[in-house]
Amino acid sequence: MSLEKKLSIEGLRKSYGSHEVLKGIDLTANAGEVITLIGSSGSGKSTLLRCINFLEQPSDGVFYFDNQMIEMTSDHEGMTFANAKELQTLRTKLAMVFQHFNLWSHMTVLENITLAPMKVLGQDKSDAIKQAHLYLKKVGLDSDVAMKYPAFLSGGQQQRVAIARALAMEPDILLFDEPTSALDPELVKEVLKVIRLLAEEGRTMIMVTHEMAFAKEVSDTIVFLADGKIEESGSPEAIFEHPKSDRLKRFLNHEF
Amino acid sequence: MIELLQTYWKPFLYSDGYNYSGLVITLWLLIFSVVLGFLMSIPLSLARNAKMPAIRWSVQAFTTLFRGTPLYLQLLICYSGIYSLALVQDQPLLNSFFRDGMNCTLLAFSINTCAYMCEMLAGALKNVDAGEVEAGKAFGMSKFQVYRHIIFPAAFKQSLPQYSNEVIIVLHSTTIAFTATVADILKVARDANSATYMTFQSFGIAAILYLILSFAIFYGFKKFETYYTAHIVKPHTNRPNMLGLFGKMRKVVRK
Amino acid sequence: MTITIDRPRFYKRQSFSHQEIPNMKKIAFTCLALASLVLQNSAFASDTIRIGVDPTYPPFEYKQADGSLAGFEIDLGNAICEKAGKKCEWVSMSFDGLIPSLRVGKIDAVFSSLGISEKRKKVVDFSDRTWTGFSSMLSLSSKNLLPTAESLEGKTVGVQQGSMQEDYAKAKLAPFGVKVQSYQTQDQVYADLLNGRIDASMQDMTQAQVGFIEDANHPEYSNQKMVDKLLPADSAIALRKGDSKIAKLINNGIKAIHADGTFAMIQRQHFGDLDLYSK
Amino acid sequence: MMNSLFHLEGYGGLLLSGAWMTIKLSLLSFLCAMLLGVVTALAKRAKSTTLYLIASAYTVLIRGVPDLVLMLLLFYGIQSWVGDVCLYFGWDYIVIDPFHAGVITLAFIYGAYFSETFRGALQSIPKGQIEAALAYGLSNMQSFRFVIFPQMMRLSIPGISNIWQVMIKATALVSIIGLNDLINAAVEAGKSTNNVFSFLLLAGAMYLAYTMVSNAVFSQLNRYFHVGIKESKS
Repeated sequence: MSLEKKLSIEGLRKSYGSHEVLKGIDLTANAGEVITLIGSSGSGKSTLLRCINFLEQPSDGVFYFDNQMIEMTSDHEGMTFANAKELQTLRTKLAMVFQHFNLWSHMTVLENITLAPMKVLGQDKSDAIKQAHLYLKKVGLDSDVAMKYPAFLSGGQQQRVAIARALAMEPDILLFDEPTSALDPELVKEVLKVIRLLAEEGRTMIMVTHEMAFAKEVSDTIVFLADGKIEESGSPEAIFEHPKSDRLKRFLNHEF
Repeated sequence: MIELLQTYWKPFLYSDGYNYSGLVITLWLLIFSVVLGFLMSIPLSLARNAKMPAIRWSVQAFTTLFRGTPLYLQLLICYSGIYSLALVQDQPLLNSFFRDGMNCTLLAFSINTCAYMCEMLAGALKNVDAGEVEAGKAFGMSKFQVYRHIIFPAAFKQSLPQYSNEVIIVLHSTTIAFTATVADILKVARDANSATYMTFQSFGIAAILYLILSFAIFYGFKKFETYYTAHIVKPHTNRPNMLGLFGKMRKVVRK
Repeated sequence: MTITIDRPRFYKRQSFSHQEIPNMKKIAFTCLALASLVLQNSAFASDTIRIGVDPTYPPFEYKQADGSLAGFEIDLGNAICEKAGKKCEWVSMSFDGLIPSLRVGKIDAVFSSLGISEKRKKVVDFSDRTWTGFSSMLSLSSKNLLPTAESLEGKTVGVQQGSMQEDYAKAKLAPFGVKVQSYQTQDQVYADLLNGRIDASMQDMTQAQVGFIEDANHPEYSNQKMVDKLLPADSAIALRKGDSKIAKLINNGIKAIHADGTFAMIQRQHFGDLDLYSK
Repeated sequence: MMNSLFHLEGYGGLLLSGAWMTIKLSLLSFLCAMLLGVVTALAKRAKSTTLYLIASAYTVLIRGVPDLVLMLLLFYGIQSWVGDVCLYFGWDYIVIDPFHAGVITLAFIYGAYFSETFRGALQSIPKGQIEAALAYGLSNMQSFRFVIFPQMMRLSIPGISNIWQVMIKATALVSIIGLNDLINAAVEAGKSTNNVFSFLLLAGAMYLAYTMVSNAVFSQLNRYFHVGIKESKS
């Protein structure tokens, strides 16, 4: 595994009014690394993930992408990119998979997958369609799903379409925001299978999940957040077998 | 009845011998006001949901005003009221515009349906799932692209049933155009009535024509809807639903 | 707000139960009771004569500020009813609705400056003549228009919907390139004549002279007489075909008001020295 | 112009009586339409196919043909039908004056809309509720009165308020068939004082006040009928 730094964040802070959710986070994602954020609800892990692609505007922090520092300014809601175009470019490299899938319900599966590559990346229509079918196959869906509308698919299928949609952007980093927590238990497996496959391919991923066993199995690094701070981080073995802090111990006891 | 049809089928359909009349005029009124109202409703619906209260409220005041008063009154103001002002008559451009009854009618109808469509569309825009918008942003789309590809298409598809309903209502509203000397279907029926005193037959023919038109619009939209697929829950409106029953009738026929 | 009706869908029809139907009877009964409540004010006509009128034709018939009707024909009608021992009940409606309403029985008579035209004679009966006056064309004197097709070519002429002037204009002027615009009321014709939407209007000559030029003070308009077979000068009260009972009452009433000078008195009140009856 | 807007030049009384006519007309036809709507909604759910077909044909006709055309047809129609009936039974002639003709016409038209609202509401009352009522020994009438009707009303309130708003505005059309409502009064006053514009605006303001006040009443009513109901959050 190479140690090329893809993304790194220093001193990330985020507050809503007087309430500080993230209190100075440092995080680095190397190429091919799978990072999993764990922690009890309210610990700020989803916020952290959403700050990474600026769906939430952080209050403070320094961002590097491909070792390049990103220039920032501030507005009334927090920090934002000095150059709005640059933000869009960054976002195309960080593809997000949401907890509630967020598929565009008025579009067919195929349109969902091809829209962003065509409109944002300027891909050719026929190429985009070819790609879409490829990725659908990859996430284990038949191509007859392509013409269906999201509402007619099961939750597991929808989430796999959402993953295909993310893959179609050919992103540098995949962000997963609790991808299985809106699913019925029997559908969780099919989605995890796909994510595992992607991890094995050596893709860079940052993931928030409650599936501890799964996290342990696929992650390179586990980051435990508590109260808006990184309490402990390290390899799965270090975190799950030899937890140091009391909070992590308590958390793990509770989870298993 | 037969002789009435023989004398009046032409005026009822397209021409009274000198000018367009009847069905053609009704359709023109309908299409023009629906299209113009729709186009105007797009920016207004955005303003209706704007962050700045002043903008939001002024659009709301506009829609409340036009949805809270009868269209007939609005037409009267447009045709009789405005043109009675010296200010309007002295201004050549306004004068030539308001002089024509057709212009006044089109203006009143367009603005009226625009107010309703604006509320419909604004409601639908608000109803677009925040997550879907977020997904658009997360994939690097610009604000314009998010509106163009996600928010507006979703809102339009969602309000399609309401649009077909609205079009039928506008069709029904066109019947008051004759009060501004526009020769629509009902005006021809009135002419036929005052010329022949066959009251029932005259208005009956008009009723049948409107019935056919309503059905045609309904089935047209139905076809379009199945093609364009509509789903999800409908947002709010302030107009009666004209559609429910056409569907019911079909069911009876199928039985 | 939303209407809770769903879009058409195929649902299974179900009723609550068989015994539901008696409820319907009760409800229907309530409805009937309410309907009779609605109808209670509707008179059982016997001691009144219902006369239809379009009160937009001063000084023959018009509405006063308090909403009551006034005018030459209103006074005449009341006098005629009185002589017949009945009460007049005036029902105002749009001009083109008068004859249809008479025919279906909403009213018993029409007294609204109705000329005795051949067309009308086919569908209604007329009483004896009530007054006589020509039709005319009103237009701005400065425009120098004549009531002929040549002079009016390319111009717009306003008439009241259902009037004989409308029939005339449509038959004799429209074929020669005159645009004929019909209005619901005579008021609207004048309103558009004044604001210039139309170039000329056609109506009863006396009405135009007294109601428009003199009373409404528009001396800048010229009032030109029109004579045509389609524009009969005699006016009368229209009656339902074959309704001889009311015809007799009204004709007797007309005779009576002429005999005892009531007609002359009312005429003087409204028109001064003008004579609308003697030919 | 401002001056004449407030000083009604003696036409205030006419305007008020016109407004009163509009209010009377809308209220009375609203009540009649609602009754007709309940009957039609029940007819649509009745087992009898004839009843169902009649009710459906009625609603389709109303929705396909514009209000004004129906008004004109009914305005002349009702009287001649009533005349025929009277003639048949040898009764004295019953006369329907324009006001009551207007009420009947509006009720007839909007009854169809009400029937759809009520039908939808009836459909969404859980069947179990009716079964429970019958199981506890309530008669059919009682279960309608105490269980079905209140729920039907609650579920229909948005629809009813919607139709009411439309009806207020539809009363304006009655002025076209010759009733002296608010619009006719405003036109009359405007014409006589040479101030059409101001009087029409005034009429508009009165309509607006009417619709807004009734809006407020309906939202109160909605609150009243929703006692004990948890609103689902959207």
